[in-house]
Amino acid sequence: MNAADFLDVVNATLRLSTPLILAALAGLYSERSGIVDIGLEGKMLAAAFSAAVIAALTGSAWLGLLGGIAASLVMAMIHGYASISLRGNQVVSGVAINFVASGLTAFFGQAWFGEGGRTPQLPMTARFGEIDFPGAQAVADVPVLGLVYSHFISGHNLLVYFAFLAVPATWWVVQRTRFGLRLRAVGENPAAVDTAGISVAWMRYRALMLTGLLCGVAGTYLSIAQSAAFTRDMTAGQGYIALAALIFAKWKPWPVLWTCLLFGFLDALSIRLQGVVVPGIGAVPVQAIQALPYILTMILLAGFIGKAIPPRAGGMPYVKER
Amino acid sequence: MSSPIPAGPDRKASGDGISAATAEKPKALARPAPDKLPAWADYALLPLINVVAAFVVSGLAVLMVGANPLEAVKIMVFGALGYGEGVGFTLFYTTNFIFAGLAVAVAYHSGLFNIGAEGQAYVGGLGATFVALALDHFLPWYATVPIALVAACVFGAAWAFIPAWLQARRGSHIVITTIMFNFLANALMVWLLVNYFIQPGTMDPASRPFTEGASIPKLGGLFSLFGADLGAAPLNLCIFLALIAAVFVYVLIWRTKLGYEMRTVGLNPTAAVYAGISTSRIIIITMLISGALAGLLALNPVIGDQQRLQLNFVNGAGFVGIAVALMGRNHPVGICLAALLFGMLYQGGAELAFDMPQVSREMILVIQGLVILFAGALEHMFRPGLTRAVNMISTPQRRRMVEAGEASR
Amino acid sequence: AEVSPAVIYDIGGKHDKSFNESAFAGEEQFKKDTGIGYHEFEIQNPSQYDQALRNFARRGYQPIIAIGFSQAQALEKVSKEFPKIQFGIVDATVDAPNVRSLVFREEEGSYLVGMLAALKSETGKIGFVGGMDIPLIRKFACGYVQGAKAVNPKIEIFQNMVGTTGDAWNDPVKGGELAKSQLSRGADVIYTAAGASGLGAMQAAADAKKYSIGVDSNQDDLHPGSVLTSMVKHVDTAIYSANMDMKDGKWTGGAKVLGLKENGVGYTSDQYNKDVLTADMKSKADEAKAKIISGEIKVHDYTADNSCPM
Amino acid sequence: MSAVAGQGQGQGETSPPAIELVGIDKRFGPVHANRDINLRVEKGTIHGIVGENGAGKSTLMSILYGFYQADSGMIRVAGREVNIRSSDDAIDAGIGMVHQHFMLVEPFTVLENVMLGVEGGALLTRGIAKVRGELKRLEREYALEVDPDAVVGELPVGLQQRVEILKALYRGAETLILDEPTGVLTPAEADHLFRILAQLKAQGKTVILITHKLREIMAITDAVSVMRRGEIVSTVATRETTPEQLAEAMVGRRVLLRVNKAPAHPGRELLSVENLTFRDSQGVTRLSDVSFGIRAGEIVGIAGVAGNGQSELLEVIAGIRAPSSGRIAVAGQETAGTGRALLPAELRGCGLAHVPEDRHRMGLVTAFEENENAILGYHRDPAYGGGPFLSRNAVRDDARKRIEQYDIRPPNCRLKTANFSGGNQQKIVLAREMERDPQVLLVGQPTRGVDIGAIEFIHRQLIAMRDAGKAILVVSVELDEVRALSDRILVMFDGRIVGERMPDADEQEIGLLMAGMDSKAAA
Ligand SMILES: Nc1ncnc2c1ncn2[C@@H]1O[C@H](COP(=O)(O)OP(=O)(O)OP(=O)(O)O)[C@@H](O)[C@H]1O
Ligand SMILES: Nc1ncnc2c1ncn2[C@@H]1O[C@H](COP(=O)(O)OP(=O)(O)OP(=O)(O)O)[C@@H](O)[C@H]1O
Ligand SMILES: [Mg+2]
Ligand SMILES: [Mg+2]
Repeated sequence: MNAADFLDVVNATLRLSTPLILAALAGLYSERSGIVDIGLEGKMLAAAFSAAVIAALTGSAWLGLLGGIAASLVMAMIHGYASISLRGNQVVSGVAINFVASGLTAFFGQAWFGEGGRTPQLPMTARFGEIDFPGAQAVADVPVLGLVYSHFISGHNLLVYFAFLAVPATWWVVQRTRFGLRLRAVGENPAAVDTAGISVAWMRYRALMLTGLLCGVAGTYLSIAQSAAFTRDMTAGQGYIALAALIFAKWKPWPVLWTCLLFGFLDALSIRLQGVVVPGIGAVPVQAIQALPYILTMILLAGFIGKAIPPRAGGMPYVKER
Repeated sequence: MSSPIPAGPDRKASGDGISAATAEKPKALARPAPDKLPAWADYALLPLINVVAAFVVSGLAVLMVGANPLEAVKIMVFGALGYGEGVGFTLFYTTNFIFAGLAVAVAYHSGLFNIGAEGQAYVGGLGATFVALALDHFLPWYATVPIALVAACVFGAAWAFIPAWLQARRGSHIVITTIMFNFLANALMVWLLVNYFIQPGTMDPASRPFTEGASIPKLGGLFSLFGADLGAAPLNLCIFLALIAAVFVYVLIWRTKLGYEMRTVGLNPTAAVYAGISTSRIIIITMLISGALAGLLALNPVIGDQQRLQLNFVNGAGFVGIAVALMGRNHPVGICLAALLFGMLYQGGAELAFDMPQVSREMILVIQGLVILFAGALEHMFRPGLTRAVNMISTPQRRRMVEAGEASR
Repeated sequence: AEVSPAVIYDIGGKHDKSFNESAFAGEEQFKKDTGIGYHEFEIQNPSQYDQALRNFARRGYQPIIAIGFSQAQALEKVSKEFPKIQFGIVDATVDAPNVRSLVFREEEGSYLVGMLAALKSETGKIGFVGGMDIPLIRKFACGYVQGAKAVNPKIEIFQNMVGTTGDAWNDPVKGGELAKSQLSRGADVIYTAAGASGLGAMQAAADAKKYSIGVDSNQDDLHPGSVLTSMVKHVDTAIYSANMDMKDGKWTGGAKVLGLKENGVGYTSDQYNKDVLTADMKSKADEAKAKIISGEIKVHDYTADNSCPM
Repeated sequence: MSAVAGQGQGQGETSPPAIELVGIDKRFGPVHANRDINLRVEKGTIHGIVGENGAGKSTLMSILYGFYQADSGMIRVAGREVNIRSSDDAIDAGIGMVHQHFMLVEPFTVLENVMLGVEGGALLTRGIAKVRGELKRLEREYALEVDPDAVVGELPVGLQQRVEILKALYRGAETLILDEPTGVLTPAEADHLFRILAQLKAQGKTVILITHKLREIMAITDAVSVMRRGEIVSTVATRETTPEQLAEAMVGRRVLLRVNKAPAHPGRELLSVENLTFRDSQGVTRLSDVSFGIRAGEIVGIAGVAGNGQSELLEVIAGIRAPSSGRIAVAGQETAGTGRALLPAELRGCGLAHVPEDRHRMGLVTAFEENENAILGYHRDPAYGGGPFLSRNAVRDDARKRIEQYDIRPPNCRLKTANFSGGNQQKIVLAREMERDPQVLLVGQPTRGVDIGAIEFIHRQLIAMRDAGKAILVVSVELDEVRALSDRILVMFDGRIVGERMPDADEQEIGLLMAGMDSKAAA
């Protein structure tokens, strides 16, 4: 693997792990508040669609972003209504949201644009383009630092930077703020939060809003930053990979970053190894590499590498009066 | 993450159903109020209301794209039941959904949420295919199919075993693991089909077509006796297999000691331990049965219809099973009815695409999702109102309940 | 025979900006010229192949044209069930008297665009992004390579396939990733034969201010100035003439192999790519085209022996 | 207008009551937990509330604290009507509560638990500093030592309770509610708690103390209210009443704490436990070197403060948990020791029956019909159907018989078990376990949450079994019950048996043992 390949893989890793990071952090807020969320996939998909549609109609990436976030928020609030207000089964609600999102996006896409659920190709102006930092070209040849600056730091689109900043931000919110304290508490023992005079439902709704917001950005990234249109089921299971990453990261922000980078790297690798024939071994079984994130997470779940202990109140509706 | 949590036929408990994921130790059932809905309302009226709600919402979506929902329903119903071949296809899909629904329901009674039916069916198809490819030249169908049937069950069960084992012995949440096993199943099957089954020179990754030696008789002939023409509908004997499976599940859950133990584990794992029931044993057995039922599903499309192993032949049926089970309240009868409804949706929806191009087949996915939403997650939305309404009608019934309460005084 | 055409698109959907869309264009053209409407259906899952064919056949439509090799097996069955109905299939051969098989010499068209790519390339590196890894697509790749090498024997050609399943036709993100990786390795012209996934690849090339080559339909208008040309596969004309033959009672079954000679394949040059496709590039390509037609240049067909000489 | 009401109140009296509840009413579905409650709690006093399990004490206090909403009624604090919709309102009104089941976030530190809800600003840093200071002060004032940085989940219950009290005080509570605070405490810890309460009273704060234990009421309260079946049946000044009067008011008629029973005639040893040790999954030793035996025709009672290993003892003997070491024999057959410890199912085969401490968690599947619960654990019995099958008729006929014999109400074997009252649920369990005429019967909390009528019935049943020559092990947190039932009393403390006494032994002495101090050492 020569230098060019290396740069290429590193950048691909950054590109591919961005949506995972955003989605996994989204899941972090929800699950830390005690709401299990396997609907990340659906929320991302809805966001990707609505972002692409609105960007196509208005020609503005920013309006697209808003549209994406809005769609995702709606989904998040449905999940909230079902699992917080109505104390429904959170997994079932998540599953439902994934189906509805996958169905509605394809349905409306087909009906409105008649391209097999695909939205119109977006011009550069209606997308989040890559940003070249000042002097990136100049220092490009300066060994190491300049190289890193010009090839890795510079030259990504806004949402990538957002994702990577969201990690420390989330850590800070969860660990250092009142909201974070209450978030952690409500995920561990809602009754304690309630008797402390804090509304459990409102806390959880707010957590889900953040989930909606981040999933919205993640979806938007897929359709109008990473690519230039929405295509049917374009999340292709990334919502689930993000969920896996969240578990693998034991519901903690920094580990989420590392895990997502790892999973993103595996993806980048599997794409590049597609059809590559390694002398001796023969064709690389790409499927194996693609399956790796799941296998790794399963091994963790099985408690062979550390134990993933989820928030204690997770998945259980908060019921005062039996 | 430890032993699974109640999520049995008493759907109140379903709130905890998933905390299998998470609960440190089993929690008591969360019950907003003693359930006072009479059975007929609980098992017939409520599901009906939920479905209607799902349809209404989807109807709005149809309106949004400038189509007439009622027109759409007309076309769907005709496409599904209007003529022989339509009926044939409807029942063909129904067969798949019965298997899937039963698979989900069986797991559900032990407090397990098996989202992996899709993958288990996929791998089940692999088992059936091995048998078919090996024997179709030598044995008649009635000899091959039973063996294929067993193979499908075994493979499906095997694919369910690992998540089951992880849940039972390692406390890994079965929802997460089964989701992942769907992806693994997909990776595995793609790899096998692309590298091993694909016919040299051909374009699509699929096994070679089976001969007559591995086929399941279609029911066209049978129906023609009653003057119905199924046309080329792939409806085959599997539908009877599905009905047998439904009876089997009923007997298993409510008429056997194993079923009793499964329900105990599902509703109160701690009580199960006290009663000398090994929860991990029950979890594994349950998932094996569930996986086997899912595996059976494969017979219908693979041997009954396409007569070869194709990519993604399950094509969502495993997930439909979730909707079917929820709507059918995890009872075989309810499941058969719900499966029929979805069979009609799938066939009718296909027809819709011929006559109403702007309403694409994804509509069904939407309806499916909404049914899961209303019948599953939002089930408490209509319940209180309905309960009030029903009790207004039948007050004596309510009084009896209160007396039950005061009785001890 | 009475003509009431029907077309069954493959899973990619009729607006895949590729061969389904080309078929759509053909039907539209026929409708415009003759005023005879047509019926269409988009396949969503495999068990619909037979269903759709029968559904149309039962309604007595003909010719019923199935787009895509995946429909071959179904058509084989159904064409026997309806011997009186005339069928057509694109990209596969089904030998039945009442089926017209329309197959194309993609290698010839690819050869030409391969040349153009090589002529355009400054880095001496070009790329190919295929959709599903199947002989048909290797056929594209092989022709492309032959053409490129003919211009510049030392040229380096990166080849990637998006995937091994049907999804590979519909994954622009992955298509884009592959293109990006080829670009970052120095390629400056990328030829895609990947259905909707190709869109991602062409997008990547456009974003990188490099060149791409479209496929099947004329995709020059996607990114004017970035799309060098398109290797068109005239499914539209093939379908158009099939309908016409039916209308004029000149319908014949059997296989029709459409190459440069039959104007079944070719490359585009129009107002969108006039700035990037220079006259001398065109003249070189047309020269080769003539030689191919005359048989002076033999372009190897991958599917003939499932191997590529280069 | 509430202000006006307040003044109206204020005039005349020296100072308005700290708390005044007017016409509070609360239902949980069919349960009428509180019926038209009227209660005055004077400022600067300790006000006791006694009542049986299920009388409605916790519910009433939870309403005052805004955890539940009353269906009707009014609350006045310091004479002013307040509308308490949530715990938040209660806290603002200066009310603090220590719940029967602690409301703590176990993975959090003491600090975090205390500041939860009163962080003082959107950022934690400033709040943390403030809380530290406050905790120091409170520690000095009330002798409430506890390490602010300790993780609550790792603290002993006694300290966890302190954290709860600190939470309330930190929120500036003027009125402090404690719901059965001593249930989990050793007498020593309880004494410390009472000193703290006295201190609070001295500071002019008001305390509401909920308990079943008349001794505690007499010891430190100024006034006491008695609840029965959701109603307040009387409120009196403590010095003007006697335990007997209170007990009578509580249960509505004279209690006979002594169950009249003939002297035991112990036969051969049916249950023997030797050097039993049990370590839990965390490796904590729950039982260390426990040895005792029970002979046919005797009842042995285990006295001890909850959480000293009684539960584990029952579960290990019953085969629910495997012992780490030691030997157990039932009716002469070894069930744990050299070989694999037998499992619950096998133990039933050996003639061991077990009435678990917590019927909701373990003894019953509340979502089952009554008849299904009537066979729980015995469902494999061929009597209920051949081979793999389960015969509904067999099961239901059987259930109806039990309902008959044990007077379970309502007499409907198809009714969902959750809809039976606690007492009747307990009868369902007892019926199931006693009917199979076991050699050894383990009984945990035989009458927890059970009304007086049922208590007598259950006690009589147990005695009858004893006289029928069975060996019975009774575990109860109610010392009185243990003394009433047992022929011998073993006192457990910290996982070991610290002494054996006769039921007529001096109560103080047993209490000391329960607190882990040897009577001589104490003397
Ligand atoms: N968790 C619950 N779910 C449903 N109903 C309940 C629940 N708890 C209590 N009930 C209803 O309340 C009634 C009274 O139950 P409860 O346990 O309070 O009885 P009780 O007042 O304690 O009488 P007992 O002294 O017999 O226990 C029961 O008959 C039951 O119908
Ligand atoms: N959240 C609830 N849902 C339904 N019923 C309840 C609930 N809480 C209490 N009850 C019922 O209300 C009645 C009063 O319960 P409460 O806890 O107030 O009694 P208590 O006096 O505190 O008993 P204990 O001494 O055991 O604490 C009981 O019958 C109980 O079953
Ligand atoms: Mg209480
Ligand atoms: Mg009670």
